[in-house]
Amino acid sequence: MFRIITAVIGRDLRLAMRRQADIVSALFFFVIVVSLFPLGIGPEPDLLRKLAPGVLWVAALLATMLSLPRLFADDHRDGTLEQLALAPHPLGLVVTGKVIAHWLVSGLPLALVAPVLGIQFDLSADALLVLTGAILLGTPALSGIGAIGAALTLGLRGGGVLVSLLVLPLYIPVLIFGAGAVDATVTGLGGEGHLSLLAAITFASVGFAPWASAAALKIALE
Amino acid sequence: MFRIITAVIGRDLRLAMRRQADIVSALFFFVIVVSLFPLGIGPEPDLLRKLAPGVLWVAALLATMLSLPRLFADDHRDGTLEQLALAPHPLGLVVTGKVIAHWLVSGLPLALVAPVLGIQFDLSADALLVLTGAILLGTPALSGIGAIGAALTLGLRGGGVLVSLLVLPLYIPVLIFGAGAVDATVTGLGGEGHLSLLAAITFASVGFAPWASAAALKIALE
Amino acid sequence: MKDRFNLYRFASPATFYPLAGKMIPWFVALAVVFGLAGLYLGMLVAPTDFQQGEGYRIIFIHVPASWMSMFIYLVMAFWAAIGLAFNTRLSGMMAQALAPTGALMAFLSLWTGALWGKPMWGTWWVWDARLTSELILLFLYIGYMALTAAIDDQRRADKAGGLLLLVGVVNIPIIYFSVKWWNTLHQGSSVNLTKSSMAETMLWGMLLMALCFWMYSIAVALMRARTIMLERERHTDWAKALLAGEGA
Amino acid sequence: MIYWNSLGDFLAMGGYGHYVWGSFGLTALIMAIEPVVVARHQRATILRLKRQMRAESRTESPTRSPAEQRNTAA
Amino acid sequence: MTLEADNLECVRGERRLFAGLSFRLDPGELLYLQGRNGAGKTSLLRMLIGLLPPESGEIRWQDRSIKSDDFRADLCYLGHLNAIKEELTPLESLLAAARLADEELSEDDAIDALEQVGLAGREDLACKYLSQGQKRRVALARLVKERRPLWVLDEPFVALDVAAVDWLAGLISEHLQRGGLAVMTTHQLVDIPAGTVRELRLG
Amino acid sequence: MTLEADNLECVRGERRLFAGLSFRLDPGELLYLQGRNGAGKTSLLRMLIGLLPPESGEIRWQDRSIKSDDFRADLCYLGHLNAIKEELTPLESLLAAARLADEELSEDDAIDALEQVGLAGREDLACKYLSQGQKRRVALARLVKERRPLWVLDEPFVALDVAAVDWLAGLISEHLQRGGLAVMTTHQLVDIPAGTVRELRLG
Ligand code: HEM
Ligand SMILES: Nc1ncnc2c1ncn2[C@@H]1O[C@H](COP(=O)(O)OP(=O)(O)OP(=O)(O)O)[C@@H](O)[C@H]1O
Ligand SMILES: Nc1ncnc2c1ncn2[C@@H]1O[C@H](COP(=O)(O)OP(=O)(O)OP(=O)(O)O)[C@@H](O)[C@H]1O
Ligand SMILES: [Mg+2]
Ligand SMILES: [Mg+2]
Repeated sequence: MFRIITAVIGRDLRLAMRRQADIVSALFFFVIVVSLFPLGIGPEPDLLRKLAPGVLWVAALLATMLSLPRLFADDHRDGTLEQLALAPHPLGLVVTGKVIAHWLVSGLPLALVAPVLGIQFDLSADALLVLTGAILLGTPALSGIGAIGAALTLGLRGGGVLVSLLVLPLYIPVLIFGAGAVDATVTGLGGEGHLSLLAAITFASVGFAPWASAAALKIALE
Repeated sequence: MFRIITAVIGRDLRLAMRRQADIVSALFFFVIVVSLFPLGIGPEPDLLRKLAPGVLWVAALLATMLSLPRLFADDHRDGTLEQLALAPHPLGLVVTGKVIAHWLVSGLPLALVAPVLGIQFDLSADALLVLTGAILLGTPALSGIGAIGAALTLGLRGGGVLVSLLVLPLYIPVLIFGAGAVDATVTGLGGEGHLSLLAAITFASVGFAPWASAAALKIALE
Repeated sequence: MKDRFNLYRFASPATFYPLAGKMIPWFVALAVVFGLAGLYLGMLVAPTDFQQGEGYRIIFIHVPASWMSMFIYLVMAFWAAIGLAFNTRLSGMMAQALAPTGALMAFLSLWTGALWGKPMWGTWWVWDARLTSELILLFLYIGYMALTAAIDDQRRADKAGGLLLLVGVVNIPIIYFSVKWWNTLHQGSSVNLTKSSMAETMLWGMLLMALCFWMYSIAVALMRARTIMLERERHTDWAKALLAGEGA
Repeated sequence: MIYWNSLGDFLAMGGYGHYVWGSFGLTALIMAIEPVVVARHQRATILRLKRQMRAESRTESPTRSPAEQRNTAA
Repeated sequence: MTLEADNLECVRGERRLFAGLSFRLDPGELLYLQGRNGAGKTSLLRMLIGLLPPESGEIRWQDRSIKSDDFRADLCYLGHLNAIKEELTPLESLLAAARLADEELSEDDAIDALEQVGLAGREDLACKYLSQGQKRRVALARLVKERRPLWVLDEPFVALDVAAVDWLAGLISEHLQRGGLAVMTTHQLVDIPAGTVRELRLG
Repeated sequence: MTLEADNLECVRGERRLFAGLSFRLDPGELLYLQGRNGAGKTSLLRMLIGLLPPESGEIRWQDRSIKSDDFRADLCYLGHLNAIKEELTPLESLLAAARLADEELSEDDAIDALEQVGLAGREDLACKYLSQGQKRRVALARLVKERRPLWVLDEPFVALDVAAVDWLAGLISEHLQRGGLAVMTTHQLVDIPAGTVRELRLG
């Protein structure tokens, strides 16, 4: 069971390394989107400090989401997905591997640069810590839930945009608790409650999402 | 010359109608992203009113950008692009047609719903008018500049995210003047200056971008 | 056909490779000399600034790094134009060799600016027009590098990257004139050929440091260009002869 | 000529030491590391190319032969 | 080891492609599907491997329904698409495919297989640089060391040059002689020297 | 009307595929490119139509470089890919292709062409519902009314059933008899009854 999961993770990470662009781009998308807001809204530091958690989280949502269409699409287009579905182990395990690899490539780096971006918005050290923790805790859920959306829209032409339509509403709880944790820290209320809710969401969705995605993939392959 | 442009527009619009998802999704992405912010930031009306121009414009940028990867990708994958490049008229004209069609499908609808979303952010009637005008004026530039990015990243695996890396920095002037126009109206300074700059950018980029894109496409086809 | 052949030869890697090899030590030496002189003037001789105290001494790297970040981009765009117009192999290599150094310069400008901003403005970062456009410049560099890295066919990578450079070059005047067009926190241009508001030694220190950065950039870019050249031309006769000749 | 009275003064930079030396330090670091990285990359490239050249001359060189070798399936 | 199809019916879109189709395939036998373009050959193959549920009827492998994991452990399918990644080298593709299909394949075996399909010297070149036919060969290299009993091949000869077509025909007939089963479609006339060739004509 | 290639050299990646290749093709002649997988056939075709600049050498159409728009007005190219949209119906695909290529094609002519390729009754079904071979037929339907003098076809017979292969061979030979030129690759042995068939073997 673990052998197949690690085999999938290994392959996907190797592909990501080959493409390079993948890792770097999701990250830079995050950085650029976050930097766009002050441009549109204006430079007042007070205003920006209030915005920071929301903006960072929305950008994290979008960056994760943007890489979703390709989660299965490449494998689908070149026929690998068929082969995976025909392999003699449950497809859910394969998807678990792919979700983990997706998080390693697109979620983890976000958590690592988030503090730097937070500084641009003049956040305090405490808030930065909670922000990083929240993104670390929340992004696996984004990958998991996103996998369902990616699987459901697989092979549909409007895919890229359609997936956002399906997935973003499901991301809202993560957004609310994630941004809430930072907000609570900024206002001095303490973000632990939010963080533990976030952990619960992540736990549930990483466990459950791969199997839902596997079911969706089988339908897409008919 | 106009025959070929209209032929391209006709075909692309027909395809968009067939897929439906396309038009609806770009629009809904816009609506959802705009609606996410109050969730991430909290409901204070004063704060929201200050945010409105920036948030709406960033969302418009992202919605346009999201549909970019598919601007040429479908034609490339199924071989149509080769045929277009082999047709006995300049490729720049074909791209002009595609840019116009892209705007009709992804820019125009945004301008139409923007006032409704602006109301959610408690904008005044004046500001709503300027907002709609600015989006109407600015989005063709987004389509034009975006076409260059889409053409440059055509066929590259990291395409979808790479295009955002290339295009977003170039979108920034549009964002600044677009949001600036609304801001100036809200603060009572009058947005005409910003609007005319926006018109100039649009004019320049719609005239120039198709030819740069055509050059990039030829490179991609080698 | 004939004059094009000449141009081609002039810009041919086979002649350029050894030439670059000979030039690098000279540029390194110049960079060291200018650097030492600039540091001596700027750090040891120049008096304090009555407004900013000693903190102003960051200017001796901040300004050269900012200048170089813009200048390198212009040079890359120049090579790109040559490459697209005349289809020379060398131009793409030069552009690719310059990009990382340019990105580093943009990064240094941001870094030193941020370190300067904290004591002067009380914040690491403000969303001011010049600062923002410098950040965009960094993104443009990274975009260029990401694009050329994503395309495996070198000829295609050069052409596509060149096109991007030419499109992105509009940003340079925006950075340069941003202080004039928007009134911002960031300082306006104070180097002026006719009258200067700066102390003489300060000005000279800055100019010398700028020369140092310039020479340094040329040296590093040439080194990188040589590697790229060898890698790409490994199947040509000159590269083979060179690889066979050079001691292990 | 020299403006500073003592080394301590020089290092303190009138209270701005952190900022000034932070800037100069990172710049110096980058300018020291970048050439080293580039030079090492060049050495590695040359070694790799030499290895490749030897490997290619052992079999036939692919660019030289217009055809590909061993195309027919066994 | 038998593959049995019982009274299969296939409807795609609104068109009934075939109905009441039954056959039985025993070890050493090759089922050669024929039929015009659009007759439903690909659809039938996808039914046989369990990716497309039949409208009615049943497919059995060793007297059990093909929905079990056991069936998939006995199956090797090669479709229209090559299932290789453009970024990976042929060697990596082959090894990754084996690992994901839960098969043992040593690196030496993989290199050997690539040599057999005529890709010697290109083990380390990313697949995107290969020509149409070379890509197909990478996909076919999987078959060289494949010992699963049931092979399902959809137009395996497409894009191959004459030498490669001969080689593949030989490979299939070896598989049959080992007691394997194979189902195949192709529009090209290829002579496969095997024990029993059953022909099934659709449409 | 002649197509001349003069001392062409092709380098892909780092591999020199061919060099010093020259030929001349006159009206009524068919150039039949042969060669193993990966020999460079597709690359040569893409050079001939001007999409891939040759490393050295020159290609001329009617004694002028092929970079002019005139050349493209005389050219009809059919590649590996079908250049049809999955969402459009065969009829719409055909009409759109003609309009974009700046050709006149009436709806009746288009329907007629689709009938000839055996797609009668499917003019109004979206192409995504067609089988592999049927999609190829839609792409080939363009050739039926095509009167441009130079046809360049990359493996046109792939995925076609026997009847369709015969039909296409006939179509090409008609084109040649009208004084057209054609360049073609294929791995299948197809007999094309035409005036002059020149063979060119790569690699
Ligand atoms: C991250 C923050 C900063 C960035 C990105 C930045 C960027 C730049 C750029 C691009 C230039 C060169 C443009 C030109 O010469 O016209 C420049 C020059 C300069 N900067 Fe900054 N800067 C930053 C922060 C600061 C701070 C905090 C100060 C001082 C309070 C400062 C003072 C100067 C001065 C004095 C010049 C020279 C202007 C001249 O003489 O032309 N900068 N900066
Ligand atoms: N997803 C689908 N939805 C609706 N109809 C489909 C679908 N897929 C295929 N068809 C129809 O089913 C028929 C058979 O398709 P199939 O791909 O099985 O044919 P085939 O025998 O493999 O043909 P070919 O030799 O051209 O590959 C075709 O007429 C096609 O129009
Ligand atoms: N974009 C590319 N970059 C590098 N190498 C390439 C590229 N495209 C093709 N090649 C190489 O060029 C060679 C010729 O490819 P080409 O597609 O022309 O072959 P072909 O003769 O059409 O083969 P087939 O019969 O398999 O279609 C192949 O060996 C391939 O590895
Ligand atoms: Mg089929
Ligand atoms: Mg080919």
